[in-house]
Amino acid sequence: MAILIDENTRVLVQGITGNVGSFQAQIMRDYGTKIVAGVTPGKGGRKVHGIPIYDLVEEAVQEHQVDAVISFVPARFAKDAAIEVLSSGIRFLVLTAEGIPDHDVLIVLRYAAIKGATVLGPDTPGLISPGKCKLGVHPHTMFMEGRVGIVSKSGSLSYEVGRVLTKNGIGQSTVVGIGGGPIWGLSQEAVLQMFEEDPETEIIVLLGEVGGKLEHDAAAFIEEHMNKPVIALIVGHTAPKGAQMGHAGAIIEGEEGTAASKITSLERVGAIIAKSSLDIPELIKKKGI
Amino acid sequence: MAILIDENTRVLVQGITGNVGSFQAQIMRDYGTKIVAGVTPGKGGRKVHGIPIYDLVEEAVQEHQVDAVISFVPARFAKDAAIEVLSSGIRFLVLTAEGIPDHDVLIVLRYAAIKGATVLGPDTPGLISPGKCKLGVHPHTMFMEGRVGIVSKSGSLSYEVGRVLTKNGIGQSTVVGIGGGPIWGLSQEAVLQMFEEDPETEIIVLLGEVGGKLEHDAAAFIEEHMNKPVIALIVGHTAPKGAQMGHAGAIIEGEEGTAASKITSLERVGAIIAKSSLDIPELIKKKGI
Amino acid sequence: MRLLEFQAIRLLAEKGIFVPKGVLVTSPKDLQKVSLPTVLKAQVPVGGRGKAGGIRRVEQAEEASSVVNELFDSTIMGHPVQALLAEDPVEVSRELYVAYLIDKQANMPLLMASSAGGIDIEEVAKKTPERIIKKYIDPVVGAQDYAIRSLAKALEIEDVRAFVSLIRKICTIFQELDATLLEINPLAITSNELMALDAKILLDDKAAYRHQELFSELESEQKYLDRRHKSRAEELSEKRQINYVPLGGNIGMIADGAGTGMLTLDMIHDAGGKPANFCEMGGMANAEIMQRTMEVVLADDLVKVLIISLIGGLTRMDEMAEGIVRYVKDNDQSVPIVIRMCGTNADAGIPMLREAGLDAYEDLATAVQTAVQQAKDL
Amino acid sequence: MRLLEFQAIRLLAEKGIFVPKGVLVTSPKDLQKVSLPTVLKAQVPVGGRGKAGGIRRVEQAEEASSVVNELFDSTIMGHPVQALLAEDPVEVSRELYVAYLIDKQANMPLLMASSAGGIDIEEVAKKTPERIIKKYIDPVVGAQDYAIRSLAKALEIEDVRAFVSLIRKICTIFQELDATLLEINPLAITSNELMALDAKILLDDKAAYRHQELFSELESEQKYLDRRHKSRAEELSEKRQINYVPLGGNIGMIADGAGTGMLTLDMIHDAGGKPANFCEMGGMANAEIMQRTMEVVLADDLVKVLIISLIGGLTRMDEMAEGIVRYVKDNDQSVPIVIRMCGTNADAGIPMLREAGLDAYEDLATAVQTAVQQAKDL
Repeated sequence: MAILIDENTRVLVQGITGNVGSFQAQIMRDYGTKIVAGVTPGKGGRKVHGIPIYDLVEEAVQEHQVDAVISFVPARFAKDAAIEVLSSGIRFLVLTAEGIPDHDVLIVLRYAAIKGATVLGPDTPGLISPGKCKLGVHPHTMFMEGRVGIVSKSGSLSYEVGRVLTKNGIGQSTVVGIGGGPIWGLSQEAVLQMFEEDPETEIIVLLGEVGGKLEHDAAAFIEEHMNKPVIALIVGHTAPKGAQMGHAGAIIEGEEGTAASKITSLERVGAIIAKSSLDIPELIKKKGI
Repeated sequence: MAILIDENTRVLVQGITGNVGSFQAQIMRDYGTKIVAGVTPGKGGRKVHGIPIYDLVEEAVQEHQVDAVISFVPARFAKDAAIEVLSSGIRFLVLTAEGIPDHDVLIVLRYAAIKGATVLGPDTPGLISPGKCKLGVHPHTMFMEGRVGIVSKSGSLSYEVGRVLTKNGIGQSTVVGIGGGPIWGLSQEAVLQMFEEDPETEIIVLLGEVGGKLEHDAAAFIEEHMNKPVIALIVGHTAPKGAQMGHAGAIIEGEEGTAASKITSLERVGAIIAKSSLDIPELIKKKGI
Repeated sequence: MRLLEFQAIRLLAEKGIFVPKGVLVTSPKDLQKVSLPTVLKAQVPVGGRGKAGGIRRVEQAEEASSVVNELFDSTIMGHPVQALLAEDPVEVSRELYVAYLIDKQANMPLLMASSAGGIDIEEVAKKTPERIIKKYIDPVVGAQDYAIRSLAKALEIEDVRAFVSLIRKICTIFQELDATLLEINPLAITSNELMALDAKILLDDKAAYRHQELFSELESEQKYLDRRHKSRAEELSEKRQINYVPLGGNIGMIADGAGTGMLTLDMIHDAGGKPANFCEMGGMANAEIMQRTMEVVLADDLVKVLIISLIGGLTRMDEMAEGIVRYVKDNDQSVPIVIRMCGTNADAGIPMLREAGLDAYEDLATAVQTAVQQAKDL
Repeated sequence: MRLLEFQAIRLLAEKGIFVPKGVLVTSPKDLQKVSLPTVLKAQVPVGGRGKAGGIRRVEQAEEASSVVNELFDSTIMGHPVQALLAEDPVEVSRELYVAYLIDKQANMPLLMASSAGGIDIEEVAKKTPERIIKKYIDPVVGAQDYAIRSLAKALEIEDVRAFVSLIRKICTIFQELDATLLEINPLAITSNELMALDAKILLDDKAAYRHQELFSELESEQKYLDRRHKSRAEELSEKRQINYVPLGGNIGMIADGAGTGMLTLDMIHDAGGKPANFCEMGGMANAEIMQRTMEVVLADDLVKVLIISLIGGLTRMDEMAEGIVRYVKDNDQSVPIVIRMCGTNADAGIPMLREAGLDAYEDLATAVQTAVQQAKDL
């Protein structure tokens, strides 16, 4: 199987009747994801794209086995909805919402730890295991089944790189967006570890941005725990120092946050540095994959 | 070994410089309990009865291996102190304080569950494994080493019964007071289970009071899980209905709380009913122990 | 502390929960402030007052006046009526039951509700427990809206938003005031809102120090309205916050633990004696508490013999002996005292008693038999 | 939102934390209200102002007046000084550092303190990190006193009670106001109390909806005092809450993701072009946001070419195309627009663009090269 999800993962979509939830649920279902149920308070008993809707997660899990939830619940209600999922005993939650207050995210992540559950996000596009399961909002035509694992802080950058790889006939095992906000659940290191252990993944592409010290931590992790080759692309080398370029994560914090310093760290531990998304297919091919 | 503690248990006394803490620490130490450290904020660096005192639990656990804590911290500060213990990774906490607000107890117990720790009490005399270890305030001359396990909601009643047994030459494996207040941590059922599994315990004495439905739960547990004989004494059969006789636990709640109804439940599942503490030695001897 | 209805209702109203318009009536002349028709509700701290005639609807002034006088002359389940809450009648379309409490089995806060609210809720709980909906709340995250929505659905509530807002308020009060029970029954659905028609609130006395102002205000209101006859011993025990339950017999009893206290009562009873009271000092008793407790128990003129049943764990027998001796020295009293003393520091305590001319038994049964015999002999 | 010092200090004072007596000076005539000697502190939202001359102690009226004028004429790290906080000087025996923040590595609230408080704290953190004491706080139980006492001990604080009380207040503010950072530096130990001499507070904009009144009050104060020169594009972006960073070049850029936005900038740069700005719409963009974002970016007169870099995941290309087409129809503009479009519903979006006479590239590199070439040709 790929990491985290596969063709057997049974999915509940939380917030399935909103514009985004309904639209994305249909795309995921059409892609082959096993969506067994949806939840929207007050809409229980109806169906969306043939998927049964419940008012409450507890009702859905009484009727269906649920392995994972993808939540399209808006930021203001996301904490309540996330705790509903975690309390019901479901062990994997993808939180797509952008703009959840940090204090709410803290509680959700801590509660997930207490409940032994994994939270991907918030502010994540989710993840896709091409050809098997899509638990996210990726433009899936840009991806194909294969042996490259991608982990990215930025959703859009992972699409771009997926697209370039697919154009060049290089498929992906799983593509994971860890989330664009200042705090998030499943860590980059945890994903790297899963790729290291996944027999279907042969090489990993790590995508980062200026700001934070995420990639320094990744470098330390790679040095200690990774045998598979890692190709890294850090965007934003032309960003002026101190400017906030979108994500709060992309604030340049001292020297550590610059693209150059991140690249140096990663190079030191043997990661292969891509200058642009366009270089990546060639770098992968050089590794004989 | 006995249940929960034995001669190797390394103990920290929290609140060791107060009147009660200091007095009881000395008695425990003289009894043979391995007290490795004490904690009282602001008194760090001194010694009590030769026991080193620290300001903080984190300091004590840096210097000593600690298996269990007995807390003599007053009710108002008990929650803070309990969370300090649980946060430090210690897995067994005896909370002697009476009068901790219920909301505080709730949080302490829930946090203990999160941390995988066991809390005995609050409002408990603690426990004693005669001849091995005393982690409590029992008048220990009333107890002797042997093979009877005692579990009691009331501290004083367990002393009384221990005394009667010891006078009759019948020793005890471990004597546990689960706590006199309305809510408490380690349950009667959990203690019964430990006695059932303890090779040093041959027979169990269950001591209860009017009020609550604790003994009904115990009866259900005995029926399903216990093979060893259980002798039960329920005091308060002369208590008038509705009168609060001390512990909040001893309020007669409908028919379930009466001594008669509890006795009926326990008799039904094969427990041997003692009419008074004085009957217990004879009942034990009848079982050939 | 159990709040009187008007106190509970006032507390809910202060937090923005809808309640009927009402006036507290503590004497017939307060009727001037009451608009008619009205519902007169006796303010007694017991359940079931409706069935006992404690709730009366009146339409006219004359009727109101006679009903008020009648109620003030009555006693409901042992409580003389000292105050009435006069509320405007409310058109009710449904009566619900909601409560938030600490569940002592699960050690968790519990949100509970039923669509079968009203005076028969206890019957409902007994006969059709499935009609009581329960939601345990994890105290480290508190009551989340989804749990409340789940209740709303089970109760078939239309205005879910109003219900969620109400229950959130209840949860906040519960948390902020250290309540152990907060019950609204009935919670009425009227034409346009959810309204609390009766409420029961228990506050945790152990947390009184965190809410001193509120507790003392509520307490002084209750004392003002409580005109039950109390014995001198009862009044003294309240003043000194000593756990004292009068039982009507002639053998006074003081214990240093609830368990041995009850065992002592059982033994007195089985030996043919009549306990005058139950009185337990708690594990933290010292000489002063011992002395003051004796003052309480011996304030009861019916007491012919006093048995003091001590088996110290936390309590130190030297301190207990000191308290007993002090009482005996300070008071010129003639009631014989039978003391059972053993446990922590009994070696020091017993000689102190002997020196003061008092005797002590190590064995409880012997002490009880002695006390019962003495009571019979007198 | 980053609070200005006087706002942060006022907030602390409201919650009972001691602060120096102070007056806000927004014009030289406010000096009348100031008692001398005083410390004049420039209210600019940046650290290190002390070293940049933004904090001045003055003794006499004449000196005060000239320093105030001097400060109002100055710019500190890019911020023209519009307001001064005039505070009574305080006798300080020790300067501490304390902060409560969300630690993004551990996903936990972090209580942090140092006995080496004052203007050199960043140096301390870099050179002697062991002098910064850290305590992670479990958010499900909050900051307990023992953790605070542990800090107090490490800082060798004598009045532990006062310190615990202060830190508790900080924790409460942090929690209640959705702060992500609350820092007091220095926290002064004076002869008889702990006093906050400077404070930095960051509030979470994502939680503004929970504190609307406070946020709008703080914001309007800041706007009133902020007289930096802003371009039309910047002003428009603030009004419309669009993430816009001017970069000074001539190729305008709009992206639907931060990652591809930065990649696009990098590519423009590598191809020899000069980005005019960074602008990212976020994952929830729709047609209207697209249109309004174009209005912002094209308000910059320096922009000669606009590149729109779209790779929809959550964003739908049909909606993006609609927004672009609407903008083009509504505005009589001559700046050439290069569009990169692929991803969700691009099959629907691209024909919409073509119909409006606009072209779209599927490949990002080609789009960038085209834009850079067009900018060079103009």
